[in-house]
Amino acid sequence: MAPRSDTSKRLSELRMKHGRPPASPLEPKAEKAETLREAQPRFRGLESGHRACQGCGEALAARLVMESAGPDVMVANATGCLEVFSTPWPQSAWRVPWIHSLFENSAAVASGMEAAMKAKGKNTKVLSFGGDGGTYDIGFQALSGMLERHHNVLYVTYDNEAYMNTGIQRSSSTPHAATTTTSPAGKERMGKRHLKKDLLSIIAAHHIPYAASASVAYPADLQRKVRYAMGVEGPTFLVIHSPCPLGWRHDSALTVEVARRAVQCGLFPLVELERGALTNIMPIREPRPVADYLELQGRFAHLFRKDDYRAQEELDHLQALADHNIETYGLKGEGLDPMDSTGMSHVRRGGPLAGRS
Amino acid sequence: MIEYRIHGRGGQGSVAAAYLLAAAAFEAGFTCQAFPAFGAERRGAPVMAFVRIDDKPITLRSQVRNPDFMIVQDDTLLLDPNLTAGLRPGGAMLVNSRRPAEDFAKRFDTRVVAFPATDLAVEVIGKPIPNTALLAAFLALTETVPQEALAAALRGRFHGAVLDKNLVLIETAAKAVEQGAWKELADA
Amino acid sequence: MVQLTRGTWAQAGTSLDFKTGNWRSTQRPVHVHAKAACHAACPAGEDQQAWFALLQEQKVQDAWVSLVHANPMPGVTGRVCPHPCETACNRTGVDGALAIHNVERWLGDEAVRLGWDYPVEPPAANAPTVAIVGAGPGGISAAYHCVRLGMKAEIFEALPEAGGLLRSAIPPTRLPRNALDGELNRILDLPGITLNTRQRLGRDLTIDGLRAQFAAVLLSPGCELPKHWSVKGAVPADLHEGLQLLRDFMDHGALPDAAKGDVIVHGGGNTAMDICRIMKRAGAKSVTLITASGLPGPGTAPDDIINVVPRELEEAQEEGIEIIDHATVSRLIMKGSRVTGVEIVSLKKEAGKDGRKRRVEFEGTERVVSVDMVVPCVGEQVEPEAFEGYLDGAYFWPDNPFGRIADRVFAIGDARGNRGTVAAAIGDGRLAAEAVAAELSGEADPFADERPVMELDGLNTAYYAGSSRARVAKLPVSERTFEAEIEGPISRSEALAEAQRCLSCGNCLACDNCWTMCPDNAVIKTTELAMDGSHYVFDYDYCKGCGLCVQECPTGYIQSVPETA
Amino acid sequence: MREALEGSLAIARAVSMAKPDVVAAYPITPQTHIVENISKLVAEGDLHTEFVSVESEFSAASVVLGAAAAGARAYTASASQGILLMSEVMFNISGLRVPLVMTIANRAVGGPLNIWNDQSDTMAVRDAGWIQLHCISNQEAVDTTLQAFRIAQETDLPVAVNMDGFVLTHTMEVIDMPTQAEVDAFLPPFEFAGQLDPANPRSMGTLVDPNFFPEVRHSHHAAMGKALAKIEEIDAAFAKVFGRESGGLLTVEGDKKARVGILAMGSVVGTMLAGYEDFKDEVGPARIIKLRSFRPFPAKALRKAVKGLDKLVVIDRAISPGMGGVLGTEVSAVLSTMDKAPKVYNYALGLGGRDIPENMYRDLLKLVEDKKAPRFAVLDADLEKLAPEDR
Repeated sequence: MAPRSDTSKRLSELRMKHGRPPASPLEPKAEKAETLREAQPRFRGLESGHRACQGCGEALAARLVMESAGPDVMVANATGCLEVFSTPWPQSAWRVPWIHSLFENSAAVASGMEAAMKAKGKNTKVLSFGGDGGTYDIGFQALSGMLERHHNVLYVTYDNEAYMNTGIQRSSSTPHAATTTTSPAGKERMGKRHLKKDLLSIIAAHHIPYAASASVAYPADLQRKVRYAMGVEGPTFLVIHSPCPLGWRHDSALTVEVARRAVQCGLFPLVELERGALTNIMPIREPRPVADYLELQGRFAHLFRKDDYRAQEELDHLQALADHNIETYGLKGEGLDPMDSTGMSHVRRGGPLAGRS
Repeated sequence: MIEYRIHGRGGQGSVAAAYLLAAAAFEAGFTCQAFPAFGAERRGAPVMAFVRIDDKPITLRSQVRNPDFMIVQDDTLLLDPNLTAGLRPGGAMLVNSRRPAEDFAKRFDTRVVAFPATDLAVEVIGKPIPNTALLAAFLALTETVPQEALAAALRGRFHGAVLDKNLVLIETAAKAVEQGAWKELADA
Repeated sequence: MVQLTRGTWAQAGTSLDFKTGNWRSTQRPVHVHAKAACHAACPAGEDQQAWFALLQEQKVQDAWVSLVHANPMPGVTGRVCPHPCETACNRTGVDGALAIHNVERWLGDEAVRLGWDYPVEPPAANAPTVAIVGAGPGGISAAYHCVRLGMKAEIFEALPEAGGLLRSAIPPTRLPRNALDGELNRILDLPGITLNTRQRLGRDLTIDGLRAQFAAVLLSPGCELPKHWSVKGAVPADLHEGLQLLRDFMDHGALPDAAKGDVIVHGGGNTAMDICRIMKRAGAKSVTLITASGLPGPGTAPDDIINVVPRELEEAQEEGIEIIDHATVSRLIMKGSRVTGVEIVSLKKEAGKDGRKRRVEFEGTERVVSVDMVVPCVGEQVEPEAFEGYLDGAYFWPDNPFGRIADRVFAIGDARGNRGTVAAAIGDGRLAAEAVAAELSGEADPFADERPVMELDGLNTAYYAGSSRARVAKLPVSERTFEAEIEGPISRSEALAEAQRCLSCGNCLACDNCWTMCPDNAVIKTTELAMDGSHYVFDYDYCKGCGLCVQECPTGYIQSVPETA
Repeated sequence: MREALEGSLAIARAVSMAKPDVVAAYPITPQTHIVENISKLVAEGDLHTEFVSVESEFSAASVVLGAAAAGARAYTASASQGILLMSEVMFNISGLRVPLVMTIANRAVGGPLNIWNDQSDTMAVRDAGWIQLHCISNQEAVDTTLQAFRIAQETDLPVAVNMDGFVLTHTMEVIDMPTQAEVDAFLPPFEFAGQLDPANPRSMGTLVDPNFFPEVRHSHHAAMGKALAKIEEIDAAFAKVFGRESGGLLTVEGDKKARVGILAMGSVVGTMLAGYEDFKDEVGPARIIKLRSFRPFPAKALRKAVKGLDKLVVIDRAISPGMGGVLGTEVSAVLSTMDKAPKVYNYALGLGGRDIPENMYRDLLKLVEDKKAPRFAVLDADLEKLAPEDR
């Protein structure tokens, strides 16, 4: 096996120490910066000109992940919106080595890439990206295998709760009662009959070093989790709640607002698990009613029909599910945690409040 | 070309015996071919393995239908009256058994040597694995391949105490049968 | 012609070739620096948001410089202004308005304490000189702004000292004299300002004379003459008008004997409030304020709230002043020419046929209380002497924001009929000086700032940490005297913490939200200030117009405008 | 050095000498011995490789794809159902032009379940865009495996080395095993110009629209065409180092002047050669064509090889139900452009591990003497075993 280069070793040590990747020697040098865009004080891992819909939560999430993870990474990307909108030949929005193979194998391709890096004595971290369809459903086996084999890969699933690339079909991540083109509401049905799969618990059962949920509504939290995961040697998993204005039927400007309410009502708890044990949560100071979250989205419009007795029943059901999350994860927290679902958003002059001393 | 068929039960090392026989032949300068009758049989089920030995390259890939010799690792297999099907006229069969060879020779109308290989194996190596003892006895009977080639084949496969015990076993086993009794058959 | 690569790999970042900016079909984000509500509400024209922004960056002196660009007397206004800025503050609707006046006062005091220089240059020797009549807050402000704009100012004051009503009508409990003098003297000491005391218009000077001698004349005489007060024709013989009573007390330290009994004060301004509290402190058995306005509360329309400094009202109530709101004195009960009682009737401002509000007394609500003294505090008007030909009734009523009432003659402050606060006088002084400066350099009047006001619903309050308003110590009621300042100071750390509460309404916080949340990487951050004063520019080559940045901008600084072809 | 070795072990050792960076392994009969033996070499420290025990063949193919894409020499092996499970990834690997090597231990495809040898698996992925080479012996399998690594990286195409399950994989025979020095002289270190590289961050696997897709497919087809020469060239280069060839694209054995030919792929060719020796006097000699490269298909070489034949028997180890033999169909198509093409008799033989005896040579030659001989048949099927309505 090739000896690890001094550079790689140094990067690795720094990474272990700081929990985030230091700038790589391969990073494009600032001296080239001739335009404002090139002079941006962040790594533009996912560049402009991609073809995501207006207000795409997944594009936002991926951009945030790349900023925190890059540049010394390579990505395996499952088939889905992210792949399609980022790489219509001959263009690519990525600034890291990136490969798309198939819908269900990004974790396995990433495993191979990571094995290659190990074999070649390189420290470039491998990321694996998939949507909820590619993760909760069709790619689940490959993901489970990757986690079990303890590959040093950060798997990120951009959870927009349906098969959006093919036109909004329900996945096992689609929330209960949401309408999709394969779970429409009608006389006999109130949207999806089944529950959203509790993927994180399944992931946690793999006993991996780190698994967490994040939301585009909380970029600082999201990026902290990415940086933490980057510093972990071994498999790590991040599920990011990424609203889809098209599929969820909300205004494209409301992507972050919708995501924020999902967290604040308890339907999408932000938690961190290490070796399967819950180690951190983002507390919710005053849980909002789920209706605040649901009312913004057309996919739940049938739950607000006054003339249908089932509407209230399903609303109550979703509220009960949120309450259950709050109870299960202890989301009310203890005392006033400034890093709660309210505090995490706070900004002050010069940037976000979170993570500042 | 000499063709062999080895009968045994899953777990008795019939395939290993075939490989050992082929390896021994190779050590002796022959070309060889050994392969199991591929199946999904589990432990205890009747199995077969085949060996071909020649002094020129072997291209033939079909199963051995008309063996010159048969080695039967378990005399209970001989309850099957069709076991010897295809055995060439004038062929011979070595049987691992405590019973006299005549019992079988009569029934199958062929030349048979019987020899309690399992007992010998238990006595020498402490395990009821008869295959190396049978091979040694078989080589002693045919003298096509020298005993030393079998020892070399064993050295390629085993080491340590297992090898040492097996070397003792084959030496003992080789003496338990009549040397060169089937030499003519093999040369024919 | 694009040539295929083996395996169709694409080069990094080539998506930049694809300009998604043409996906914007309905709206585009733009930076709109709207007026903060505090700024819009400030009669002095202060941009509180701007100086709070500097405080947020710990730039204390810069904040003061920014502040005195509009108002040279923050130490004074921080004490006496009814701070409509705080009423307007959007944070009121979140978790309480900012303690703007406390921070303003602290900045003023710090400047005096540390001797910070006003941001003015000495005027040129041949600079035009502006005559200013009256050294009250309006005149002082006008003089300061004249100098700031490169002119000289010569002030003519009838009294022996400058300060106007700040000195004569505001008790030291609200405005300690050292605070007043500290700030006032620093302004008067500025090069280019000359103060002539004991110069009374009409006696020693005339407007025409001043016009002939000076480049312009700014009239800031204040209101000296109490308005006539009677109740259905009746006037008590021993009538003491409120302002006069206050001045007398401040000069001599004594009140009429009747003030030991039950006193009714009729009116609704700060003078009324001051006299109520002084009389109570001086030993009145009871003091009751009768006011036609309402007390602050859910049922009271903003334009109906009693026009006093809110904390003064609070303090007065603490001190035991009774207040009967939405009422007026409908009849005086006289024993001879002495008042022994008053009839009070409830009233309210109601919209009439033409939509204009007028007072409606409600028949059947009359009640009689016995009193020893009635003090009317219904306001003052301009002493008409020397202003013949310029007054319009009791006041000046200029038809322009600069106070121009004649060629090179401007009226400022209380003498304008619709004024009434120190801050308004200070604002008038600035506007008049600016108009004079423009006029003298042959330019048109300055543009009025007509930017829209950023209201609470234009903000995204999810991004603001909850924090309560700074608590400022006050003298307990038992320790309140006629001299000691009642409201205490706030510390530097409290002031800076309070500054952090500013929502930065309508102006860029540099919070990075737009930069962080653009899914299209179409917000570019600049290390230098961008053209529009923010730290960000929109890259319209790639902006798809989703509106996310508009929605998530905490301050309303990013707004959607229709996309045009 | 000549050794008596089981085929699977020999392949494992050959792979090991190619120094793969990454090996993905998933068990399936009759391939399992190969990865077992590789894992033994790893466990003993004789091979330094990332040995990835995946959870399915699908992931095995994905892992080697990812590894090779990231610049690693990658290898895996499978068979039968495993190949079909991989098939989606196989198309992807070749379409992305990722060079890697896989051994297919050929086995029938169920159902019904059958674990024995035929070539249905590799035929099922005929159109996956891989180079597919067939071996008649373990010697050829070892040599072809080593050649495959070089072919892959010189063509940017994945290579499948086919060896008959059990018949070769489980057979011990005498093999001249290369030495590491010889392999190093023959096989350069892995190179993949298109690899993922942080210094030159490319995006692989883009979305290609109709404006470009036909060109992509053309280039893949053209690459296969160019690979024909590469396969021969590398076989010749191999011969220079090792002193033996593996048969280029195809070889003609038996009686080169015979008017009847037999064409086959894999170990059955050996049985036909044995049959030729034993039965040529009885039924006459045949020209025996050993086809090594199934993809790319050596049409030109084949037309040359069959020149002068009246009849050509094509033995298929797979069947395309409703059409017939896959190889036979393709051979017919290729020969159809000849002026005097031989008559093609296409027989499926040995499906699902049915033993093909030596005397099949005799039977085939006798059969095609008959003017009524069928042009296609599952020749060794005993129709008596079927209900009349199912025959």
